[in-house]
Amino acid sequence: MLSANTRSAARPGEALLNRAEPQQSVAIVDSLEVTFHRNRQRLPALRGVSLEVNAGEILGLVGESGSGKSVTGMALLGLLPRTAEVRGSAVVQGTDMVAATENARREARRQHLGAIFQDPMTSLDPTMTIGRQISEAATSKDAALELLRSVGVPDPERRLKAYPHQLSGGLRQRVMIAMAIASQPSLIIADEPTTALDVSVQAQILELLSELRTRLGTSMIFVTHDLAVAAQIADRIAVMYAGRIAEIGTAEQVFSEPRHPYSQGLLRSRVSLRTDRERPLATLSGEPPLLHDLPTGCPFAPRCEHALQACEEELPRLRPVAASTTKATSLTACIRAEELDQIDHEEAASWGPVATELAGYGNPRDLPLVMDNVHKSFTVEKRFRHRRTLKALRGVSLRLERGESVALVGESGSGKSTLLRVAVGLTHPDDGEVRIGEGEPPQIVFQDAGASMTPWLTIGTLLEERVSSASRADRRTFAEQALELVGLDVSIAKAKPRELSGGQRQRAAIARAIVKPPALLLCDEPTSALDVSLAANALNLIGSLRRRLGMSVLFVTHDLAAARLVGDRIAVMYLGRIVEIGPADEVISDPLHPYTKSLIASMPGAQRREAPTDGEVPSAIDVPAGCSFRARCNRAVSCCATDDPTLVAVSATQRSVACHNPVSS
Amino acid sequence: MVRFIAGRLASVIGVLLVLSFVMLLLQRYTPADPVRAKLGANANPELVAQERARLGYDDPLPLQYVRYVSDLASGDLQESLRTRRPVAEDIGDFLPATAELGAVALLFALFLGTILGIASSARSRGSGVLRVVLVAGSSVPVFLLVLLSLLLFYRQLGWLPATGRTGLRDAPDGPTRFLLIDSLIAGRPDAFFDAAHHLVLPSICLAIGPAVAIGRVLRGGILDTLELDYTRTARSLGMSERSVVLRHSLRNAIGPTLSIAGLQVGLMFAGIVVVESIVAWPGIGLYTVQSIPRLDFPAIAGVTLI
Amino acid sequence: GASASEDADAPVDQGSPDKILNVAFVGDMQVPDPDIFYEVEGNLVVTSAYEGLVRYVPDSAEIEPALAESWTVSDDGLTYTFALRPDVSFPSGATMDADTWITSFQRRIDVEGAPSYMLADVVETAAPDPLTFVVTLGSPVSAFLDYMAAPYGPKAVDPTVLESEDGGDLAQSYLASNSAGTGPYQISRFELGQGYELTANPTYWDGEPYFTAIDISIVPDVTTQRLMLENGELDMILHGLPVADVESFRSNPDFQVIQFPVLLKTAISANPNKGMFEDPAARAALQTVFDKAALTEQVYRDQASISTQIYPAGVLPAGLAADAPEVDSSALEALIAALPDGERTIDMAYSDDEGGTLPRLAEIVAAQLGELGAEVTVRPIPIAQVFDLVNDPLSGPDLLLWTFNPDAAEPDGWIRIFMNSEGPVNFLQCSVPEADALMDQGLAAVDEASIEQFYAEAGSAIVDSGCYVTIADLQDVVVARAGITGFVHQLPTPYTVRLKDLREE
Amino acid sequence: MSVTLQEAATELSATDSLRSFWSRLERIWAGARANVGTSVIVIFSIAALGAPLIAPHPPDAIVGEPFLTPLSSGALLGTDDVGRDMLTRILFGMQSSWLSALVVIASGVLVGGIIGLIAGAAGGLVDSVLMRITDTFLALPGPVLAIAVVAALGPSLRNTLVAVAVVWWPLYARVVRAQIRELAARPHVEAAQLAGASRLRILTHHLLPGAGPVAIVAATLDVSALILTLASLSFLGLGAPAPAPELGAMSARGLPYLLEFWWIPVLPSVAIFCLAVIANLAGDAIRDREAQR
Ligand SMILES: Nc1ncnc2c1ncn2[C@@H]1O[C@H](COP(=O)(O)OP(=O)(O)OP(=O)(O)O)[C@@H](O)[C@H]1O
Ligand SMILES: Nc1ncnc2c1ncn2[C@@H]1O[C@H](COP(=O)(O)OP(=O)(O)OP(=O)(O)O)[C@@H](O)[C@H]1O
Ligand SMILES: [Mg+2]
Ligand SMILES: [Mg+2]
Repeated sequence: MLSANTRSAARPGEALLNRAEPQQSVAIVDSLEVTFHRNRQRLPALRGVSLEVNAGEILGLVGESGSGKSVTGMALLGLLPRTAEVRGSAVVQGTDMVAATENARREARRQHLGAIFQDPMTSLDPTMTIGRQISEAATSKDAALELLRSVGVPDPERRLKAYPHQLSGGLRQRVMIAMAIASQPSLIIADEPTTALDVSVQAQILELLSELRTRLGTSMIFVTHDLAVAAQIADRIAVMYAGRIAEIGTAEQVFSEPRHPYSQGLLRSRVSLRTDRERPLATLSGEPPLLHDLPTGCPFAPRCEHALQACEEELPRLRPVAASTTKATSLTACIRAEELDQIDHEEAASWGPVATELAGYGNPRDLPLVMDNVHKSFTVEKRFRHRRTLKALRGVSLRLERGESVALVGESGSGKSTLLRVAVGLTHPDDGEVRIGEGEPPQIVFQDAGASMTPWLTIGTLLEERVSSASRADRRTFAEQALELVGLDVSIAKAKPRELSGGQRQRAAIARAIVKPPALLLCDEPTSALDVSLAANALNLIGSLRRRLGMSVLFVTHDLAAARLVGDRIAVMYLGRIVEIGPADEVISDPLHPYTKSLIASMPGAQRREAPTDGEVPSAIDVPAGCSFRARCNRAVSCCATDDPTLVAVSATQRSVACHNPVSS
Repeated sequence: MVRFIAGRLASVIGVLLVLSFVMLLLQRYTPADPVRAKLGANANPELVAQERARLGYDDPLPLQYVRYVSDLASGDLQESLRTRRPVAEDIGDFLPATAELGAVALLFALFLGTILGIASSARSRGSGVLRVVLVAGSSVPVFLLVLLSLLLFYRQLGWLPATGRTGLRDAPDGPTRFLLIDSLIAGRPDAFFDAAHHLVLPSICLAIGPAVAIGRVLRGGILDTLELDYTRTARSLGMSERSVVLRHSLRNAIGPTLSIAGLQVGLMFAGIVVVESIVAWPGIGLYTVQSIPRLDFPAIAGVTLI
Repeated sequence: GASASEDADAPVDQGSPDKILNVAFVGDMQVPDPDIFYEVEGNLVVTSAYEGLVRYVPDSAEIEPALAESWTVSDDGLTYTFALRPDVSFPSGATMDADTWITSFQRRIDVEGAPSYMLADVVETAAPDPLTFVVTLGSPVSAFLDYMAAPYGPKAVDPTVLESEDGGDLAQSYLASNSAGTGPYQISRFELGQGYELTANPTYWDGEPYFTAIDISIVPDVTTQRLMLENGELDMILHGLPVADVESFRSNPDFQVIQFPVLLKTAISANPNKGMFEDPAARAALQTVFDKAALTEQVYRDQASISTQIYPAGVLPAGLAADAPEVDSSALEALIAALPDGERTIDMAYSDDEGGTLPRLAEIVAAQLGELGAEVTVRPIPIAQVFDLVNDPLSGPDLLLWTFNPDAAEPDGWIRIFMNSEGPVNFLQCSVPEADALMDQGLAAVDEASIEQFYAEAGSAIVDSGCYVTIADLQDVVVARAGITGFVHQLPTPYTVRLKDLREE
Repeated sequence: MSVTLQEAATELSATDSLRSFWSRLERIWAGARANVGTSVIVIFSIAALGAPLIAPHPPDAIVGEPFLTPLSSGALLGTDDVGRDMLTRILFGMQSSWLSALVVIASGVLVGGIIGLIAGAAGGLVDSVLMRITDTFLALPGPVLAIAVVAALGPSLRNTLVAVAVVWWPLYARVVRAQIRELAARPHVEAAQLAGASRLRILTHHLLPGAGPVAIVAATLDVSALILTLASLSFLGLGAPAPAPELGAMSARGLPYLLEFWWIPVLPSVAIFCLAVIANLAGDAIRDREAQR
């Protein structure tokens, strides 16, 4: 069992459970129902949600996409679109944000509420300076400066005059937070405030939020789809499913001993640094129900392995269920919550060996990919000033063995996608060499499967395009085979991308890549846009396909846990460089590069031995001389400032590292 | 910056070169005799031949072109066949009136369009009526619109003057040749109000079409931005819907709107020509209209190049 | 003030004795330089600012004294002696004398403007004494005195101004926006596109004009002009009002409609070089097709008279050079019926200058021909292209509908330019050698009777060619505010009344 | 026996294909109905084409006295200054105005679309050269060029349309290019490239269809602007010459009659008004529908 409670900040009362003392609560949501209408269909987004937020408490709201987390948040802010049909109440400090007049709600927002949203770039007006935007919340310039200082924005005077695009993602999110706390609100709605951020920045922001909570005593509803993140910051967690609360309890209890089969499934399909690499991930089968076509009974029943006849007949109510080990009581909406402990979970069979009959090879002795000292720069035009070069790749060398899977990790902007694009020839390197094995050219599975498919063409057309030289009938067979391989129904060939669910879309994208299996499959964060359960499915699918078809895989991700799971080896990138590469488990358990080490430390739910790294990835335009990580490194030595370390093999291991002062185990 | 300007300049010069060539071709292959039109029916053939030679109409085309372009380079647009004055000078005389009318019309268009855009995106009261009035107004041929407005506001109500830029004989003819500005410079409020009074009808008639286009783009832009995250941020800070629209949506929707407005300036010209000839506005449109039947090519070419 | 402007913003100085007459042009006039100006719109300005040696008696082809008190012509028709009026001076103070005329004639020749053709045969000018001006021609020109009386004829131009404003271009730039004549008015403001202002010449030899100033604005749209007239912003409209609008003013007691005969003729030319009317029989048949009376009534109501002569009415005595056939459309109908399919097309064009009536007339004519079985298409030709037709009649239309005016109230200026084989505006190139010879004889003739005789015969020869169907003689129609009187009009000056004679009750 | 079987089979397939034909028709109809804007335009185009069938007289025929007021017997909307039936001429005028607008817009969309597509897809030098050219044309004051062209070539509806078409396409080139650029930046183009699609196929299958909707929206919203521009040009004597029943020209030529015989200029303008409003509404409807997607 992981311990979620590793924060140094004390919780304001261990006794806080699912029910707060009435006088202490800052917000009470009661039987909230929200229905949208689209295309003459009713979409019940919330179906009777009740919860309370106590003073000074952080309530985590967890669930898959579409489960109603944001709608709950927006209802509390009183910002649901006018077209929404709302019943029930959402009272914040005495104002019912459902029924009150527009003016009253606005007043409540101004005085009692703050909000932080997912994407700090789009959440700030691009045409206004930070100063002007903050002044909409703060009373004076001094107050604005003070606010910026309190959220840890360095050099606030200068930042006041900056425009949002001139700030890094982390700083922008800090500005958002400053605006949210400007009025000293009693409740902050934070809707996935760290989802768009890199792990290290995410860790910093989480730190800041809990620090602010202790400092200001503000309550917070923290929306996230990552159970681990919620467990790390929240006091209590509510798990939502299809517009209802499936389970609500203390963070520790929900994270370590969930009672609802859905919470359990979520937890199990979550990839962590300890997940068993030898076998497929446990997954939740199926996908969340469509809102316009909800089952009458328990919405989770169709996906639930424990479902009974009764589950399908009646909506289960939230009821207290005691947890066996933590002795905590949670409210769970499952009629079989107590029995579930007794049921054993079958472990999946371990992966088979990688196929030896290698796919897509012209010459069986070819290596699928060899990159040697590849450089790639982009010129970015700065208006009215001289052009500047952005060094996206700064001398990358990488070899993939046949059938091997390498995971490429790194924070945003480190050059991962560029590396992939150079590898398949979509971009030409400025310098260095790229060699690809003969035969079927490599294919990429993109991050956003929807965007990678031409919206107005059918899946069938897109698949058949891969084999355009074949006869019509053959093309069809190829396409159908591919669909079967990824576990999709053949009828999907007639659908257009937007008619598919997210999971189906990602499968179709994978099917497109393997209509003719290439020797090398490149995956650019194929799971980062997917929900936990779908991501697990996709990881399993890629894992099994590459083994069955004998493909080599270069798997790009910013999630170390996924990297460890997929990659035989892990390569860590920083500012256009591979700074460390080695066998997956070794890199994770025994990182050599300080950057790798800090990445691991930043992982949510990690047992943190040291604080996450300060600062953010510097701009690839002005790469500092010497080691590019130097400024953030706590092991920097004098030669780091002048000598740029190169990737050197560590003797007697399969590992290489680019560091003057590597972490010694 | 220098590069940018140089590039723009190069493209403008390219445009002028191509355009002047096209103009010359048109002029050359027109089945018409502008010299005869200029000299009149009774002019004897020698005189016509002489005049043709003087104007260089008999020279080979490339030579004419080179001459035209070199004249152009020195700011010379040849002489109008009709007014017998240098076209550049004519344009200098006529352009300010048009520019003033166009500028005021554009301001009206922006103003009306902005109101329309904001009102119809915020669905505020009266926006429907405004929209119907403007869309209806913009769907009537502009010549009829002007005449009907004249019938109403000039003949029936007597509120607005019918023709010209000013009713004053001693209107200031100051440095900018924009009556509104000149009368302010000259400290003549009476002249200012008189000029404004004369501007109202033609400029509003001109503005309606562009206003609807602007309003439509602006509405789209505002509706788009209202869906955006930063307007949600503003609302979450307790801003009223109106200040959200005014402070955030409008700012961000205004960019594409202005570029539409820019395009409208080009489209407005046909309207300007029509309106000027109806309300006798002494501008470039009137000048053009008069040049057409006489095939005064230097004049038409000059206007086109401007 | 005479201006009844209701424009509240325009301060009308009630106390001053200014009497301002407001009129409008539909477009800018050409330059008001008397030696260049050669258009219809603008006659009002030039004939008010400048005067010639002689002028026409109102509504007549008779010539009466102007700056010359009297004149004599030598028997050989080569020498003209003008006795000048002694009391005439220019606004600059310079007096008008024979030297004035020598410089004025010379200037006209040197400027080489369109109207310089009138002096093409002058070989010598002389001033035996200050009040005697002698012109000697190389060969007799029977129309010469008419040239002197014509609106575009030579005018007295102030020699002192010509000298001080010479500017190397014979003062052309100066006279492009100023005047230097002896007329009752001077140009005091000339702004293209905006308007012109004439102010009374206080030293005018024939008494001060009643109106102290004439304000001419440029209002291209006649409907706008009409609104302005109704609102009192204009005192009169000199041309361009639709026929029906004139009729409605006629019944309005606040306004008056005055009509004058004028040398302005509407006719159809048939193209003898191509198409259906290459056949003389078809041309002859065409001449009898139209019921001119009905056409005139339909298009012009009573604002025109039926054309009965090939010349504009008033140039020759009635009955001469007659063009008044019996109406009979059967001949053309039969001819058309006999034509093979595909050759019954008629391409009819009209000169697109006047706007108002020609398109309508064209459409009616086209409809009538259509009823005879022809397939008629109608198109306008811009005026500049009409002038180009001469160069290539084969590309021209089968029928051309036009309205034009001669420069003077004499026959030669009409028949020679429009109908001579060499005529610069013989649009469809109809050549009648017999008529050419007759008009040459007419120009060279000296006595009144034989001149008339030659031109009458030339005209008849033209009529016989069948190339022309004259339709109507238009009238000048002036709509003015009731109360204005003293309308005086000369035959060859359309759209113009004598400003000096206007008064107000 | 076998013969009858075969017959049955053919019959079956015949009804089958009939059924599929019907279902296809139904689908087309449903699509058109959903697509209010497009269907209005289609209906109008059909009505315009059908003018000769609906109109009571030939367009140039003189049917009675000139200047008959509307609601006179024999001339529902009165007669014009020559005595032709106003109703007939307005119907024919709608035809010519509507079709003119469609022709100019179609040619504009075609030319602009191709140029925008090439520029947007090619990028780089080709793009900047093509866009310079486009901007050049865009910078031309359209009406003035029309004036110059028509002044040179003579007034005829065709010349006017040519002149207007010359300056009308750049807008679409811009719109299409912008859209193509946006699409080209989407991963789906690279995905298609990797999937082995040829350049041409990428152009025609993966880029072009995406630019269709914006071009169509722009085009429908332009119909009214175009009809009004043509009317303005007619006022300046640059439109269809005299007898041609073209709404703008009829209204402009009848303008001097405004005060005496109002219906001669006003009724054609009312028709223009209707066309413009319909085109506007259709454009708005299509745009809103596109926006909803
Ligand atoms: N304005 C709206 N109109 C129609 N449907 C809406 C609207 N807003 C939300 N929904 C629907 O309500 C459901 C719940 O949406 P919500 O945004 O709360 O999901 P979420 O849990 O926040 O998911 P995510 O993780 O994707 O943000 C979704 O199915 C969504 O499509
Ligand atoms: N076409 C381009 N033009 C200019 N800059 C580019 C281009 N493509 C990538 N870059 C820049 O190169 C750097 C590396 O980009 P890349 O997309 O490879 O990063 P990444 O590691 O994939 O990041 P992410 O996790 O955000 O996808 C970034 O700073 C990016 O802005
Ligand atoms: Mg959400
Ligand atoms: Mg990337």
